[in-house]
Amino acid sequence: MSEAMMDFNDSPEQANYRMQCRSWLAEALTDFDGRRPHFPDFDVPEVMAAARAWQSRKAAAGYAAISSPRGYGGGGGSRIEQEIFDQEERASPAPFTDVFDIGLGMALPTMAAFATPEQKSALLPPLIAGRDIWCQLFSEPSCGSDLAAVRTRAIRDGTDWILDGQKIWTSYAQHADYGLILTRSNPDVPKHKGLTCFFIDMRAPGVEVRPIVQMAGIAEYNEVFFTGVRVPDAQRLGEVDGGWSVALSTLMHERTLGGAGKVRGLTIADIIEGARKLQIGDVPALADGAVRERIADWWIDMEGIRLNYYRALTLLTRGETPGPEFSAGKLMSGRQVQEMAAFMLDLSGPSAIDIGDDSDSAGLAMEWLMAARRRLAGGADEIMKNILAERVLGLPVEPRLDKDIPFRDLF
Amino acid sequence: MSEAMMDFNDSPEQANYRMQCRSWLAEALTDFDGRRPHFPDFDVPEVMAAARAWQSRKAAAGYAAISSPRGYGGGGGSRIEQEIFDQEERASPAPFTDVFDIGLGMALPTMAAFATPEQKSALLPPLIAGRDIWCQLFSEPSCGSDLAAVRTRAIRDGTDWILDGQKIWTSYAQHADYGLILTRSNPDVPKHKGLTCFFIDMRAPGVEVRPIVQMAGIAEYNEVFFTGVRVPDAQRLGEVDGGWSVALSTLMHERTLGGAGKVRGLTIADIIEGARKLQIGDVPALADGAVRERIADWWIDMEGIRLNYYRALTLLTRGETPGPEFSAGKLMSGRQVQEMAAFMLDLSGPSAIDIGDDSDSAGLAMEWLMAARRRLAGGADEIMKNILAERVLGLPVEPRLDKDIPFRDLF
Amino acid sequence: MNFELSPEQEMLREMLQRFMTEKCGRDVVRAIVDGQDEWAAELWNAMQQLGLLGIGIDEILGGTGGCLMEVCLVAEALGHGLAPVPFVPTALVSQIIARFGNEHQRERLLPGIIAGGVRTTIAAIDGQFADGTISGTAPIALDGAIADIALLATNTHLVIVPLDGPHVTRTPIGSVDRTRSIARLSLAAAPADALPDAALDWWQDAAAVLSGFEQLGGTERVIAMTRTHVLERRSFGRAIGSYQAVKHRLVDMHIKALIARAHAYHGAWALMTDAPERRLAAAGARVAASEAYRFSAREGLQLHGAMGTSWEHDAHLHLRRAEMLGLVWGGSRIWKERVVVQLEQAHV
Amino acid sequence: MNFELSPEQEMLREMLQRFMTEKCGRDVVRAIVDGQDEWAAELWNAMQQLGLLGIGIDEILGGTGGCLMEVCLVAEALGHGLAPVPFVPTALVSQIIARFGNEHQRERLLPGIIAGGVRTTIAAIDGQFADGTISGTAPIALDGAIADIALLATNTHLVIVPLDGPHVTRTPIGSVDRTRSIARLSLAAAPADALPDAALDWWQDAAAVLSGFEQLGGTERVIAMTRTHVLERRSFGRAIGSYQAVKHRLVDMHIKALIARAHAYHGAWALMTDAPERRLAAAGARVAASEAYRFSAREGLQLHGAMGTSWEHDAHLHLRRAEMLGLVWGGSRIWKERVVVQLEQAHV
Repeated sequence: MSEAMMDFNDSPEQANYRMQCRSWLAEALTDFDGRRPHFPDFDVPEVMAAARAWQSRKAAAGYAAISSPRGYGGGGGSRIEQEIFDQEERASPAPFTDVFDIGLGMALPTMAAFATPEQKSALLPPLIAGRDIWCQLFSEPSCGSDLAAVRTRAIRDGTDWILDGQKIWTSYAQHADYGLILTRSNPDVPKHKGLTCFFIDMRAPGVEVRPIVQMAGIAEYNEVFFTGVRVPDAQRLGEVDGGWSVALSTLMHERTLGGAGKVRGLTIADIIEGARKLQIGDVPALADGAVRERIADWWIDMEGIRLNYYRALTLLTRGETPGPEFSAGKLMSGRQVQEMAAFMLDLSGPSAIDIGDDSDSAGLAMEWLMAARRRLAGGADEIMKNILAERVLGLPVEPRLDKDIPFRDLF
Repeated sequence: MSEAMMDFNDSPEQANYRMQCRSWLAEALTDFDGRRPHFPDFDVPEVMAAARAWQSRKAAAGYAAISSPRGYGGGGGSRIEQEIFDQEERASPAPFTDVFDIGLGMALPTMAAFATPEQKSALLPPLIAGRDIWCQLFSEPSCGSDLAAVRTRAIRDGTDWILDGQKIWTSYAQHADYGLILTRSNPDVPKHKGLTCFFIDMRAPGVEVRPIVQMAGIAEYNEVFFTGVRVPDAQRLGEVDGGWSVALSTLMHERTLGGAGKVRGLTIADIIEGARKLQIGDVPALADGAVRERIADWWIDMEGIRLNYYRALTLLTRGETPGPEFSAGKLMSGRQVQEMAAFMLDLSGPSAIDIGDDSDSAGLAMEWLMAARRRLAGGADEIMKNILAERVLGLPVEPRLDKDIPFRDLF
Repeated sequence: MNFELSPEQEMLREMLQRFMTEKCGRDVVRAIVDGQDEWAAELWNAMQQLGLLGIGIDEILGGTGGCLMEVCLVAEALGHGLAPVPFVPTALVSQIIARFGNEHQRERLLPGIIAGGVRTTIAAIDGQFADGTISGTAPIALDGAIADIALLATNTHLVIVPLDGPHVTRTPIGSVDRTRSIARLSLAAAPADALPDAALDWWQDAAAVLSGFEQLGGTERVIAMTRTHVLERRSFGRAIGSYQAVKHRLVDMHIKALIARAHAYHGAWALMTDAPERRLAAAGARVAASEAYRFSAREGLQLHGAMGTSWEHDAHLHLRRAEMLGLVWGGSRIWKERVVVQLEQAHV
Repeated sequence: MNFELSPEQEMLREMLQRFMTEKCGRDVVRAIVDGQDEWAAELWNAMQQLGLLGIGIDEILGGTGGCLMEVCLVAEALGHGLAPVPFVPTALVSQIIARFGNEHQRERLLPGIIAGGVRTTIAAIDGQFADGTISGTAPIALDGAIADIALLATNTHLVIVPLDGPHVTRTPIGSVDRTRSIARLSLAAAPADALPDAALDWWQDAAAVLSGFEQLGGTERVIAMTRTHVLERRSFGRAIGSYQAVKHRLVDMHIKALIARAHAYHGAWALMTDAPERRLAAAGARVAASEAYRFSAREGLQLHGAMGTSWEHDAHLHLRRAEMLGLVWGGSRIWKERVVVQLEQAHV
C-alpha cells in the first residue's frame, strides 16, 4: 500500500489530544446535571448563566477559540484540534453556548483581520472568555438577501460618525455588548461602493433593541434601531466606503463549512430509534420499506456532508482554504432536518398533534418549527444555490439592473 | 340533493353516443390484428399504411375531427363527443395515428381561423381524411424556447415571398405534404413585431428535409432547409408582420389540455402488474412499502390530472375556454412517466440491462428513452413553468434585454 | 360530464369569501392564537344566522337544504380564513345523523346543531362500547375542548356521547395548531347511543373529504399571500417574484392545489352518489389535500424569508394548521396505503 | 485526518485526464456505439503500455504498484471518457486474485491480465459449484462478450472460470448501454477453480466502490458538458445558464457529485483498510454514485434541450451508461436496504 493513503483515524498526536479533551470534559462536566432544553432560550437566566460559566471555564483551560493565538485568550492550537474538541464537546452534555457563536465565528476573525492591535488586545479576550457577547448588524427590513442595499446612514462628524437607521434579524442583539455593523456612508455611488463597516458598543446612547418572537416561541432575533448613535472613527473596520469587502469576509466565515460538522438536532440514530417504537398497522415502522428507503436516502446525504467536511478539514490541515463548495452542507441540512422531523411527525399520526411540553412529540415539533429558520438564516436556500452556481460552477449572474446606478437613484 | 350536482356519468345522449362509438370501433377493428409496436415508427411502411387506412375509415364514418364542421369533412359534433370517441379509441387496439396529430390538433384550428374559405374547402378535407400530412415549422437551431427569435427570412417578391433559412425539430416533416411556417419578414423592428406566418407545400422546390435520429433510434424529427422557396402571398396566414399572434394561437392549441387526457404509455395498472411479478429479496415488490408509497403518489398525480381534464371538459361543454392552467398536465406527465419507467427498471435489477427486442424490459426501456422527449417537445418543463407562473399566477416576466431592440441588432 | 361547480355554488363561494373577510379578520384569529379566547364564538353565531350550520341538511329536518358539496364549500372558506370554529366536526356529525341516524337521534340532535347551541367533535377512540355505555380514551378530539357532543368510533361501533356528564374527563392538549381547541377525552362507562354500522364505514371517508376542502382553502390562502409578498418584495433591484426559483416554486404550489381540488371534487361527488370508488376517491382527496397544504405552507413560509418565521406573521399559523389537519385523521402513510389497497382490488 | 488525494494521486489524475483526451475521443466511443467495433482495443493497449492494467498490484506480483485508490482513479477517468473497455471487471478480478488467490492462481492469471492479453468479467450466477465444475446461467456479465476469464459468484462460492472451453455458451445481449459488450453466460459443468470464502464477502463491496468511481467520472463529465452548453446557448437574449431554473439544477447535480465523491473516497478507504464499516461505506458509495450519475445524466440531457435527445448527441450515451452501471450490481432498492441493515446493526 502507498504511504499517501487516506487516513480517517487520528494521528498519535491527535489521538492524544482527543483523550485529553475527553477527560477534561468529563471532569469539567461533573458540575452540570446534563439536562438541557431541546433548544436553548438565552432569555432564560439559568440558560445564559450556564453558557457564560461554561465558556469561561473552557477559556481558562484553553478550549475556547482553540485555534486563535494565546495572546488574545485563545488556545494557540490548530484548526484540527479545534475540530477534535468540538466533536467531543458535541458528544457531551455540555451547556449550549450558541449565544457566543457570532462572536467567535464571525466577529473574532473579522476583528482579527481589520482591528488595531490595541483593539484586539482589549476586546478579544473578553469575547473568548464569554464575558462579552457580539452580534452582527447587517440585514435590514428592506434588504433581505441583497445586503449591499443597506440604508442605515453613517455621516461623518469630525472624528466621529453619526449612525441612523434600522437593522433586523440580529441574532442575540438583546444580549450583545458589541456589534459589527454595515452602513451606507456614501449614497452617491453604486450600492456596493458606498458602504462602511464599524464595530459599535451596543450600550451606546441611541441604540434600541426590540426582540422578535419567532414562530417557535423563542426570541433569538431582534430589530435594532439607531438614532443619532455616535461612533468614533477609530472603530471603523476597513476603508471608508470599503465596507463591502469587510462584510464579504465576515460572511465567508459564516458560510464556509457552515452546517457541515456543526448541525445539532435530529440524527439518523434518532430516526431509527423512533421508527422502532412507532407502528404502521401491526408492524414496526422500521420494517416498512418506505421508512427504510428514506433512512437510506437521508443517511447518504448526511454522511456525505460529514465526509465532505473531512475533506475540507484535510485542506485546512494542509494550509489550504476550502472553497465555497463546502457551503453545500448548510444548504442540505436545513431542508433535511425539516423533512425528517415532518416525516416522523406524520408517522406518529394524530397523537403528534399534541406538542405540549410533556408530550412525546415536543422535541420533534421544536426541530420541525426551528428548521424553517435553518433554511433562511445565514443565506436562504435560494441564495446559497446562487452562490454555488456563480462562485463554484462559474455560471453567469442574473442580469442586474442596479449595479452601476448611484444608490440614491435606485428607489 | 341539489339538482346542480356534479355528475361524472354520461348524460343519456352521451351514453348513447359512447355505445355507438364502441360498437363502431369493435366492428371497424375486426380487420386489424391488434398488434402494435411500443411506439409507432412511421418510417415503417406498414405502420404508415395502417395509420392512413384507419384515419380514412374514421373520416368516412364521421369520427375524424368529430368537433369540426361537416363542410370540411369533420363530424359536426361536439367537443364532448370528440372526447368520448377518443376515450373509446384509446381503450381499443386501433392503429396509431400520431402522424396526423399536428395536422388535426394545430394546423386544422389555425387554418380554420386564418385561411380563406376556398383554402379551407380545398385543404381541410384531405387533412381530416388522412390523405395529407401537415407539419409545424417553428423551431430553429438558434432558438429553442425563444420562438420569436426565428431567422428564416421571408422577402417579398411581387405577389410571392421568397423563403431562405432552416427549421429544426419538425415532427414528421419527412412525411408531410404541407407545413405551417413562421418567418422573419422584417428584421428592422423588435423581434416579436417582424414575423409572418404562411402555409407551404412541402414538395415545393428548395425545400429539403433531413430526418434526425433520436436517442431511442426512431426519427420523428427533422431538419428542414429552405433555399429560395417561393410561396404565394395568398398562402400567408394573418397580417404581414403579424405572425406572432398566429403562432401564439397555434401554440395555444398545442398546450391547452396538452397531456391531460391523451397520455399514452405507462399506467398505474402497468406498475401494479409489474410490481406483482418482481421480487425484492423474498417478497413481491408490491408488498414493499417504498413501492406502495410511490404507487400512491403517482396515482394521486395522474388521477388528479385526469380529473382536472374533466373540469376542463366541463368548461368546454358550457361554452367556456379552459385557461392555460390546464397545461399543467403536460408538465406533470413527462416527468412522471420518466420516473415510473426508471423506477421499474431499477426494481427489475441487472436483467433490465437487457433491452433487446425480445427482452422483458424492451417496452419499459422505450418508455424511459422516449420520456425525455415528452419533457421537451411542445415546451420544455422550464418553459411550461414560466408560462404557468406568468399567465396563471400573474408573476412578472424575467427582465428582458431584447424586447425593444430591432431584431438585426440583437446578434 | 359535469365536473365543475354550478353557477349557484360559485355564488355561494363568493358570498362565503365576503363573509369571511368581514367576520374572520386577523384580530379574530389572533385572539385565539394569543390565548385571549378559546374559540371564535361570534363567528359561529354569524354562521348560524346565515344558515350555514344547517347547510346540506334537508329542510324537512330543519336544515337549510343544499347538498354535501355546499358543506364542502363552507369548509373551504373556513380553511381559507384559518377560522377557529368547530365546523368540520360539527358538520360531519350532522351529516352522519341526518344520513344514518334514526328518527329519535335526528330529533334530539339536529335542531340544536342547526341552531348553533350544540357543538360536536368526532374522533377515533381506543375503547369498548357495550350495554349502552362506552369506556376508553380518545387521545385527540378535534375541537373537543369546546364540544357538547362527541361521535366516537371504536373498531366496531360509531356512538353518540354527550360530553357533559360525570363519566367524561376532558383534558385540553397543547396542540401544534393553536387556533383550535383540541382535547383528550377519557370516558368511564359514559352513556352512549350507537349508530348503524354503515355509518362506521362512512365517517372516515367523509372526514377525509370535508377536511380536504378545509386544507384546500388553506392552500389557496397561502398561495395568495405568498404571491402578494413576492410581487411586493424586491431584491437586487427586482420583485423577487420575477426570479425563476420563486416563480417555479409558486407553480409547484399551484399545481398541487389544482390536483388537490380535482380530488376534493371527486371525493365529494363519490360521497354524494355513494359511488363504488368512494373509498379510493376519499383517500385521494385526503392525500392530495394534505400534501398540497403542507407543501404550500412550508414553501410559502420559505418564500416569505425571515419575516415568515416570526410569531407575528401568519405563515406559521398555516404551517401549524396544515400539520394538524394532515395528522388528525391519520398521517399520509396510512392514507396512501388505503389508496394502494383500493388500487390493488381494482387491478386484480 | 487525511481525507483527500495525495499530491501524487492528483498528478495521476491529471495524467489520466490528458491520456483520455488523447486516446478516447468521440470517434473511439462512436465506433462502438454505431457497431463498427466491439470494444476499444487500441485504448486498452495504450492503457497496458502505461502500466494501468497492473496498477494497484504489488511489483513483486508483476504489477505497477500503488494502492486501490489509484485503481479507483483509473476507473474515474474511464467513466469520464465513456471508455468502451473492460477495466472495472478486469481490475476487480486482478485485485481479488492478488488479495485472496493462492500462489498458483496468482501466477496463472496476473501476468496475462497485466500484459493486457487476458480480459475478465465478474458476475453473479444462478448456479451451483461442485467437484471442480460450475453449471448455471449468469444473465448479465459486464464486458462478458469480450472476456477471456470470468469470476462467477454463486451463493456459496466465488470461482474462476476460463471462458474458452466447450462448456461455456455466451450470448451477447442488446444492452441499454451500447458502449459495453455485455453477454449472458451459460455453463454446463465448466471447469472452475474456487477462491477463499473471504473473497465472496469482499467482491460486491469492491465492485460497488470501483463502479462508484466510474459513475463519478461520468457524473463530472455530464456536469462539465452541461455547463459548457448552458454558457453558450442563449435564449431570450441571455445565456440560459443565467436562469435560476438552470443554475439551481446544475447546483443540484454538483451537490450530488460532491456527496458521491465523499462516499466514494470513504468506500475506497474502507476497502483498503478493511475497516469494520466496510459494507456500509461500500453501499454508501454505490447508492450515492448511482443517484448522482442517473440524476445528472437525466437532468443534464433535459438542460441540453431537444438537441440532447438526438442520437448524435452524447447526452443519451451517459443516460444509458448511468442506467447500466446503476443496475449491474443490483438496483438502488437493494443497496439502500444494505445501508439500512448496517445502520440498524450500528444503532441497536
